[in-house]
Amino acid sequence: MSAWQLYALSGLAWFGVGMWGLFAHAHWVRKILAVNVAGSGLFLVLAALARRATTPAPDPVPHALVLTGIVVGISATALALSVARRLAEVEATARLDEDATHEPAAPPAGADARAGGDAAPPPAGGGAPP
Amino acid sequence: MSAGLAIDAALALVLPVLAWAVVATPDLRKAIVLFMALGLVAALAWARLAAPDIALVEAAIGTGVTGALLMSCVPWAESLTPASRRARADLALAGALAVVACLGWAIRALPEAGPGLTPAVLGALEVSGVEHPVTAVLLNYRSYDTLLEIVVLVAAAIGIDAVLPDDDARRRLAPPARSLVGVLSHLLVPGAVLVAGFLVWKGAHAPGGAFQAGAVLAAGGILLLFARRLRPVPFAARALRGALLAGPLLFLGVAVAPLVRGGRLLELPVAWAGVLILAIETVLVVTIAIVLLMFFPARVLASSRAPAATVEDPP
Amino acid sequence: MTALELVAGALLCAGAAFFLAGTVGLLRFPDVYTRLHALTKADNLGLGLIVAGLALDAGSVAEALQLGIIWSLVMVSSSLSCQLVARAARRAGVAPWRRR
Amino acid sequence: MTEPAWVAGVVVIPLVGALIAVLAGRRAAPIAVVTAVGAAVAAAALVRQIARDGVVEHAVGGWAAPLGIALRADGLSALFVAAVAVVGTAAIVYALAHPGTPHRFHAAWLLGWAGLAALAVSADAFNLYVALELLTLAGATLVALASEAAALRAALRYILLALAGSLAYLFGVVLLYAAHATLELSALGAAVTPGPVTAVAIAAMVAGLALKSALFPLHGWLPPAYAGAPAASAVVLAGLLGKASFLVLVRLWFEVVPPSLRPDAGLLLGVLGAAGALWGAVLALRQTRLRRLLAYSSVGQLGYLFLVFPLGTGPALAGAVYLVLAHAAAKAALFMAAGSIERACGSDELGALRGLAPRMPLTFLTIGLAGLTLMGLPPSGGFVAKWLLLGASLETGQWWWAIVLVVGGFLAAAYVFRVLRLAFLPAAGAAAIARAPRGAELPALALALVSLGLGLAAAPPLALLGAGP
Repeated sequence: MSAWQLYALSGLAWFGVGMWGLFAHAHWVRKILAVNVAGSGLFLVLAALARRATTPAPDPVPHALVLTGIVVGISATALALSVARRLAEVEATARLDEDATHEPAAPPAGADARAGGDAAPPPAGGGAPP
Repeated sequence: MSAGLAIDAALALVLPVLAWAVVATPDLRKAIVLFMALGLVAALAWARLAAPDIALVEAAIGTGVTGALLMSCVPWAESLTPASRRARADLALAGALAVVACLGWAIRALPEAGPGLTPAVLGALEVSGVEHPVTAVLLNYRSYDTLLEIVVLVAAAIGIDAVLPDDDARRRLAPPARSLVGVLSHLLVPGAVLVAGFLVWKGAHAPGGAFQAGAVLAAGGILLLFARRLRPVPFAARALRGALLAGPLLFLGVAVAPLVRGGRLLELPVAWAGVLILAIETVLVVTIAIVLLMFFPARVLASSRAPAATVEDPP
Repeated sequence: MTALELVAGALLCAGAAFFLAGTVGLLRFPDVYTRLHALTKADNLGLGLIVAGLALDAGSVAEALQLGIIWSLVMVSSSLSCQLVARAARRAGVAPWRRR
Repeated sequence: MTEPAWVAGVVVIPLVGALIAVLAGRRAAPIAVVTAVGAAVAAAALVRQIARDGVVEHAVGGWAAPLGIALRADGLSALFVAAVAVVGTAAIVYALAHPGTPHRFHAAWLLGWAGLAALAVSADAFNLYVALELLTLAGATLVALASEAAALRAALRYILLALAGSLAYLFGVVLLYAAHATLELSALGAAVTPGPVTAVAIAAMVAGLALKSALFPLHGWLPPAYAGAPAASAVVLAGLLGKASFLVLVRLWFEVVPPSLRPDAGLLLGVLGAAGALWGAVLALRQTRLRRLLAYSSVGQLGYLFLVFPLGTGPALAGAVYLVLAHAAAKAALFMAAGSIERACGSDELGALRGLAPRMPLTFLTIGLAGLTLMGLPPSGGFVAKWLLLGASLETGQWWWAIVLVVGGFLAAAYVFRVLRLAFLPAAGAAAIARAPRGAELPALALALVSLGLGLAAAPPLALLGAGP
């Protein structure tokens, strides 16, 4: 059981935990967190396999691949989190409109939707964002 | 050597357990803190695997920027309706175990010693214009991957701008207040800029490079953003977009130039390779820093209660 | 084992002891404020000792200075973040622990 | 001056166009048009070059294969790049004419275009991973441009499942690299020997790509994404981006997977594809909204594509690739038509279609012509593709795939005529409709005619495919 196999199997377990989290959780942000965990696990496996090189220095190509992978990973994560944030705002605005329709007499008393209801509700139809 | 193996064994054991803790903790805030801890322990593992480049990027981007990004999501995360009504935890567990078993079987079946491409990389190192093999792979042998990866970063920036247009959120930011984060930024940001420059320069002959430097620069920027010293520049501002696209456009220019003379895409002339790589990396640092900063749009700062803001943010 | 290595070893052990103390403090102290004490003070000093020990047998003076910079950066950020966490806890209404 | 390296130009032109479109911000439309024309010229030149000298190789950075990244353009990649150019240009014209399209569509779509071109000509396993991720981000942005809750949820599901698929694919790449120290596809194909590493790596890559191309049990994310996205986004998503993972799977299957693994794995993919074809068609029949009907039709048509794996190379591969081209044009035309209808009468409920044909003749002519390809009726491109697949299944004695093709064709006819029947019924009340802009209906008709043209002038493209693997 050489050092690289230790890390490779550890990274594999880490990847498995991340994949489990992605499909087991129902909450969007937990799923995004789990995908990040899975990605890091996979990169550990890749770097561990690079350590099998008989030369003192490990194989540099997998290192470059891991660097590329981490940057690609955070780009996808950032976009996913932004979409989730926008979804939270749209849902909060929808909830506000619902409250407004239920008690038309009393305007929603300073219902500061915690998720920042500051965004002007998107204009109906068309789908052009504000 | 057994002491080294003991450390490796300990790290190899801690990582999956910590990963399980991150994924299984019910409280989101605690999960994110554990995620950052996981990233830092992973940086240790990278160091043990003689991968200093990855340790730097993992700590800076994988833990720092991703952690800050996730933490900025906590205020609105609870209000999000879940994706599916019943989480299929048991089915997912069975699936994950099966996948891990198969992949583990394959990993065990891999030959013990695999030279990989080390001889080829080291063999062509003198012609690559840099001494550090990872930088040579990233910006000369496989520079086409890096070019596409920078385009992926720009795609993320566009996506975030499309999804979270920073229209009115910017005007309602609290005025910069004398705050502790302000003091922290005064002390750390000059250092961050210095380290970023140092990392870019060092990238040619030692672990370092555009990604690590971009992440450190972005960390300084994030600190300024949260200290209200830096007003988030809207994506609509042409200057920001110009600075953002300078890196990819220069990279593309260098890539296309040889095509005109009948050479091949991204074929760096040997004499100029070192200078070109340094020029590309320097401009890429700005691009990477801007994109990483754009992951924190104005509306994130407007609504998240920055702990140090003495005056309450207007709702 | 030259005298230098002996001193370095001693410093490293002392640093490790302080880290251990900080961790035990984290586990045993009742509320967030006392835990912050344990973490910020013990660990910072522990790190200082470890950095001193490493600097002694570091290859060159430049390396030792870099280790010093690391320690100063950690001190700045940990002390300020400790203050921020304490303020955030105070704002969230966490009452400091009192002996009943 | 030697022939310019079109195989690189095909990728670089959309890349430069996309970056300048980002720079232009709100005035991205003219830049998008210029880039589309430039990329179309490059695609045509590449097709001519491939037709003349067969497979074109290009070592990026001047480094030989194991160290550097190899670009390779064969018949399949040239035709797909041409399809991307045709459908992409029509989509940009449609986006300009369709008032509802957000201005950020152009930059996002040009990035997707560059991703598709990079994917079509790349012969490096990790480079394909980066191209797939670029497509994931561009596609998710295209879906998320509509800021309704449904579209945002669809975009989130799209990103997460695409990431899971990419990670599975990447794990396969990691294992193959660890075993053979090369990332170049044909070198991998030569070095690969049946064994645990190969079997697991191929299984991981195939599973990841199947998830990303919405193969039957894993297709849940596709209908909400295509139905929720803005009209112009749905056109490029359904027409082109949906095919990218399948193309990578085809390249992987016929260049890396050892022949001993192909029969049984191929049978599994074939069965799932057949189930997807029938399930997609049945669900399309039961939809009440036009765009969801078309989305499930896409799931169905993708099922036919997966029949290529049990049928093997030769005519079956040519048939599958031809179906990719014909379906790209037809499905893009149908989604354009759906967008125009949605624009005209405010919703794409099938009920609203009643008696619409006389008032929107061009749109329903488009639906009719494009429907031919879905049904696989002569003289459409769909017919040629299904004819080749039918022939291959009978030749290789696997007659059951032929039954799936025929039954699928009937079901497709059912849901196409369901739409057309509604449109030609006498209108109950003369509800006022906003005139769909002529500019939006013409590109749709043009694409429908292209899918028809693929049927009539089938010889040259098929010859080009003959030149392929």
